[in-house]
Amino acid sequence: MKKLINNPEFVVEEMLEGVVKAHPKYVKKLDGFNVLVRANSPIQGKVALVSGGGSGHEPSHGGFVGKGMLDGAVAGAVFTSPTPDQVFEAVKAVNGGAGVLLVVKNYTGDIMNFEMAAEMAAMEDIQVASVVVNDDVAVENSTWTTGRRGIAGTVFVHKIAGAAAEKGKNLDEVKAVAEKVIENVRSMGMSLTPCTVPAAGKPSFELAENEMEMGLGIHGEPGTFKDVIKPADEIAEHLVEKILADIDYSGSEVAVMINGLGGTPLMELYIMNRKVSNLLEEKGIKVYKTLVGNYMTSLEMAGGSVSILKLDDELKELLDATADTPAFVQI
Amino acid sequence: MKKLINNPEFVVEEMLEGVVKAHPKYVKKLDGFNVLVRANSPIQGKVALVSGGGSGHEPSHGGFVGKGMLDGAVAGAVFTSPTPDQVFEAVKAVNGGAGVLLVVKNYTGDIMNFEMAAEMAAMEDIQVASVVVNDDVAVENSTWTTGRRGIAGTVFVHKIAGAAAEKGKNLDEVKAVAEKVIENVRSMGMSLTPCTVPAAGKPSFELAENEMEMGLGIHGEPGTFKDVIKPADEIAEHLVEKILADIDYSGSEVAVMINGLGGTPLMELYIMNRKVSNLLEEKGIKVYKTLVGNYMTSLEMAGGSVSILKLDDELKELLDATADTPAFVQI
Amino acid sequence: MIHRDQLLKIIEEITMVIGTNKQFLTDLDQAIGDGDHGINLDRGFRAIKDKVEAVKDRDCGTILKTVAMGLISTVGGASGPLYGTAFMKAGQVVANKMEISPEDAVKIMDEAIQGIMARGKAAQGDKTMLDALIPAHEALKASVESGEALISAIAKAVEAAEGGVAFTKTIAAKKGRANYLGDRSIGHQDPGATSSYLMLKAISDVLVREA
Amino acid sequence: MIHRDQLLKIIEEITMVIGTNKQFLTDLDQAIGDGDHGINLDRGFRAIKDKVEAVKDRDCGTILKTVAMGLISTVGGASGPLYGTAFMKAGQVVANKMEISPEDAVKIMDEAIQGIMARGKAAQGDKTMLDALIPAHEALKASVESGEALISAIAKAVEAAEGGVAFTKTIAAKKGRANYLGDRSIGHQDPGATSSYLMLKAISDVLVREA
Ligand SMILES: Nc1ncnc2c1ncn2[C@@H]1O[C@H](COP(=O)(O)OP(=O)(O)O)[C@@H](O)[C@H]1O
Ligand SMILES: Nc1ncnc2c1ncn2[C@@H]1O[C@H](COP(=O)(O)OP(=O)(O)O)[C@@H](O)[C@H]1O
Ligand SMILES: [Mg+2]
Ligand SMILES: [Mg+2]
Ligand SMILES: [Mg+2]
Ligand SMILES: [Mg+2]
Repeated sequence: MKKLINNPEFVVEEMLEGVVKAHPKYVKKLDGFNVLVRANSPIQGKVALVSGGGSGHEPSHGGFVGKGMLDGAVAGAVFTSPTPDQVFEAVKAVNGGAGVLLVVKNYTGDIMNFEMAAEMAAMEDIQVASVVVNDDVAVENSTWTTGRRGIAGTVFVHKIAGAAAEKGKNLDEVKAVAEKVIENVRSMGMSLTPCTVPAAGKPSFELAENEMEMGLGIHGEPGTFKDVIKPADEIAEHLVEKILADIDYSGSEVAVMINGLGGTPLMELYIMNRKVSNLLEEKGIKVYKTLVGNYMTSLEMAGGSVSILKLDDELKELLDATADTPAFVQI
Repeated sequence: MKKLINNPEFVVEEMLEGVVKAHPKYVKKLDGFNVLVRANSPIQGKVALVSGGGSGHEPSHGGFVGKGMLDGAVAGAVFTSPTPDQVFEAVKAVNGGAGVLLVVKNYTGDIMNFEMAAEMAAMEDIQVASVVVNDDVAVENSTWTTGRRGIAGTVFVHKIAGAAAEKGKNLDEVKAVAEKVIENVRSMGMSLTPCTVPAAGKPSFELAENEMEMGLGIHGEPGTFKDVIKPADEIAEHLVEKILADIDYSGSEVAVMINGLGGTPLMELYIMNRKVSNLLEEKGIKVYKTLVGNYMTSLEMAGGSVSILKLDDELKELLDATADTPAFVQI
Repeated sequence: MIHRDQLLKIIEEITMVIGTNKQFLTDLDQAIGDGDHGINLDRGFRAIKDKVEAVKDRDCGTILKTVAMGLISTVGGASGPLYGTAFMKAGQVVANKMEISPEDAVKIMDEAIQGIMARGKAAQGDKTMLDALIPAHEALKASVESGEALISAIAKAVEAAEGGVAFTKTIAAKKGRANYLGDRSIGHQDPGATSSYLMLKAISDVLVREA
Repeated sequence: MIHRDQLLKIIEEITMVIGTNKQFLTDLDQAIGDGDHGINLDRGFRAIKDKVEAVKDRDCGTILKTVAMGLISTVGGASGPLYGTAFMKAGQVVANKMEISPEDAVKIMDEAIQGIMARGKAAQGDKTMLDALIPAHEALKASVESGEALISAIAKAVEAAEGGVAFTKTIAAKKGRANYLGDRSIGHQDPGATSSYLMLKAISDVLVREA
């Protein structure tokens, strides 16, 4: 395991210290908890957004705490949902009286821990609502199973619901817009290499020199199938096809995110974007905005995901709104 | 070689296409040249900044083309200085009559190719000035040798000189401020893994599972020495010590950049920042601003560099100025 | 009867067994999940040590609730709320009691399973800890109802749990992270079922040793 | 005398030799540089083919300047401007000439070396292409001045260049990327000196073959 770390047991705490040292104007850490909140939290009268999950997905979620996006981010152990008390502390710290929206990614652990935190908040009469992001089309959706995972598309929820909250919308309205994003965003990812959870000390799976995993999530778990490595264009084609098969984007305007999993250079993400963009153009889908970069990572895994969000006027306006956070700034 | 690419021969062209598809509001590509310029180039009456170098350092330099930073970026083959004609085209395309500043990193190839381009521009009566960034303290400075390399500190030159140009300063003034940054910025890097130039197809050097390279540049070349991997805190200490030994930062305010080389997750960069920040605090050096992320990379290399820039009031103001580029936005 | 002091020993034994199997459980989770199950539970059980120590003179219910709260606030992931809920329900069954009768033991497992199902919305056959716990509960219940001694009833439960673990190898996951693998999860035993088995085994071992 | 048509064959031969040694030169550059020297030169020489074809009926000066411009606009890195400058200077020496005399050959190498030194600010002993070219030039000059035939004079130059390449193994680089390695560059031969040797060897091979 080659990592720039000290003790694997303290990576999350030390990382959060480093974040606060780097961005004191944006975030502060709650004493005794692995929770980052806006430096000026709580903001009276504004709906607050709290997200989080296991660590190892940086800049998600702490990097998106700031104006126009999140109010709080809860950092669990690497790839492990945070505990309910941590989420509850975040809720208390950001609640400005207008209620708190929990943005949860669809993982059994995240769901249960955030649910328990919501129960705790309800007992203290804090108004809490939740949305569950499930954008990953690699996993079939079914009521009998866990259903689709939440992956990089979550960042669009942060951006757009965050903008709605910043505009003064109430909790129901913010929740409704978050749900609109969730309904309209789909993603799929792939990887060229595994990653190593610091405390585990060894890679999460094995891949031969000519193999890749298709349809994998962001927790180092294997994907839905192994394949021989294909050229970037073929990979992009496969990902886009799977996404377009899931909802009908034809004739619409979309936002695209080419998300790196942490170990893949921007050069490759842009090569992917070239093809994704061409494919959408061919199909008459208009790309309104594109994000390329490491937004929701999986430690040092090489690979990426494509997310496509179908836009309407409301979503476009909120997507374009100003944001000012450590990892995403928009004028 | 595991990469999300198509043909190794076309990685630069395909990447640039992907950049333009993603950021049409920021940049356009010059037809037939691997040059990105601002979408609204040339800007009449404004000093223009052109930088560039080999590709593989993304987001450097194309990612920094935009308001408050660069006007043009020239992309050579991977890790290979661009040719003079490419640089010359960039100069012609961005020249708005107030002259062009070339921001060159101190590599024999970059120096010579940019110099030849400047000679071409002079023949067409375009006012051109150059600055050479040489921030890497790993390499000893001497008139008998190539001297220190230019690495991540270059991004501070783009930011600050770019802000000066945006404010309407003339070519001499912009050059002077760029030189002030160069005089006051020092960097040093290290890596945990080599990287693979697509056309070469195999890693640039070999490292055992417990080894790291210290004092290396951004072109996949080995560093000044190999060492066994140390904890992040010790590595940070070594880098900071080497930097502080080079110029006297005591009592001053500084900007810090913890730069990732492409394959290292943000988590680790923040763990590095925690220690760097603590060390500077102990030494009475005040951190005014911190940047953490992949600014000047070396393909998928794991590792990072630390840059420290000594600030005065002028540099602080310019560092804080608004910037709006694909890879760096500041409100 | 399991006396309060035996309960404390059982908790210690579980802590030790989870520690020894940390890597094993993590490896199982790497194969079909995210490779943290052993790390998660080990972190949790190490964290409850001092908390349990502080209530060691209290009743079984208090002790079990302390374990529950400790797990909930340190384990995280899916297993944290689930085992936390299980211990919480167990504590409610024996609130204010200084010992646990065979009937209590059956009730504890029943309530724990109900709690896990309510929280996690999984059923038997979904390739989760329930596939170890439900057969174990059935065996325990049958043995206790037919008048067997607790020590042998629990041994039967352990055996049933072991069978449940083996069964998880034969099926694809419908819940938890392993579900994302589809049929690729077949052939691998479920980490949570395995940890449940190990906990039951720890209980049995303490009872045998103390007998 | 090297006739224009022989010059064209020499350029073809150099292109071929660089192509064959692309990996070798790149490997040398990986050891102490950035691993692109062979890739750079190969890209450059492949790119000049059509351009040279277009001026194949013109004088030696025009042909060499065409090579120069082609290399300058496709090679990049350090070697692009340096070899570009060298060919440019060579072209100036034989402007409007249809053949290259032994004296011209000496002058060409002299001017090329001056050009490289002016552009790159390096000296002999800095572990660069100059360490192959300067001894080669000296050998060539001595042979030509003592009246030797060009073919054997060039063979001597090749030998001297080979010695220069070997010499680069013994020293630390003062210029180019290899400089950054400090003493770690000792023991490795310089890629640029090697490509210079290969080009001289290609000239010699064509002359021998055509003799
Ligand atoms: N909905 C569920 N109901 C019951 N048990 C579950 C459920 N989801 C997951 N599990 C159990 O949790 C185990 C995984 O725990 P752990 O690895 O600690 O959490 P995570 O899956 O969040 O990483 C699985 O092996 C499975 O036995
Ligand atoms: N200043 C210089 N003068 C002469 N030759 C040089 C100089 N700098 C580098 N070289 C030569 O260039 C070679 C490297 O060329 P190449 O790898 O193509 O360029 P780069 O170093 O930019 O990657 C070196 O091996 C050396 O022989
Ligand atoms: Mg987990
Ligand atoms: Mg190079
Ligand atoms: Mg797990
Ligand atoms: Mg080179």
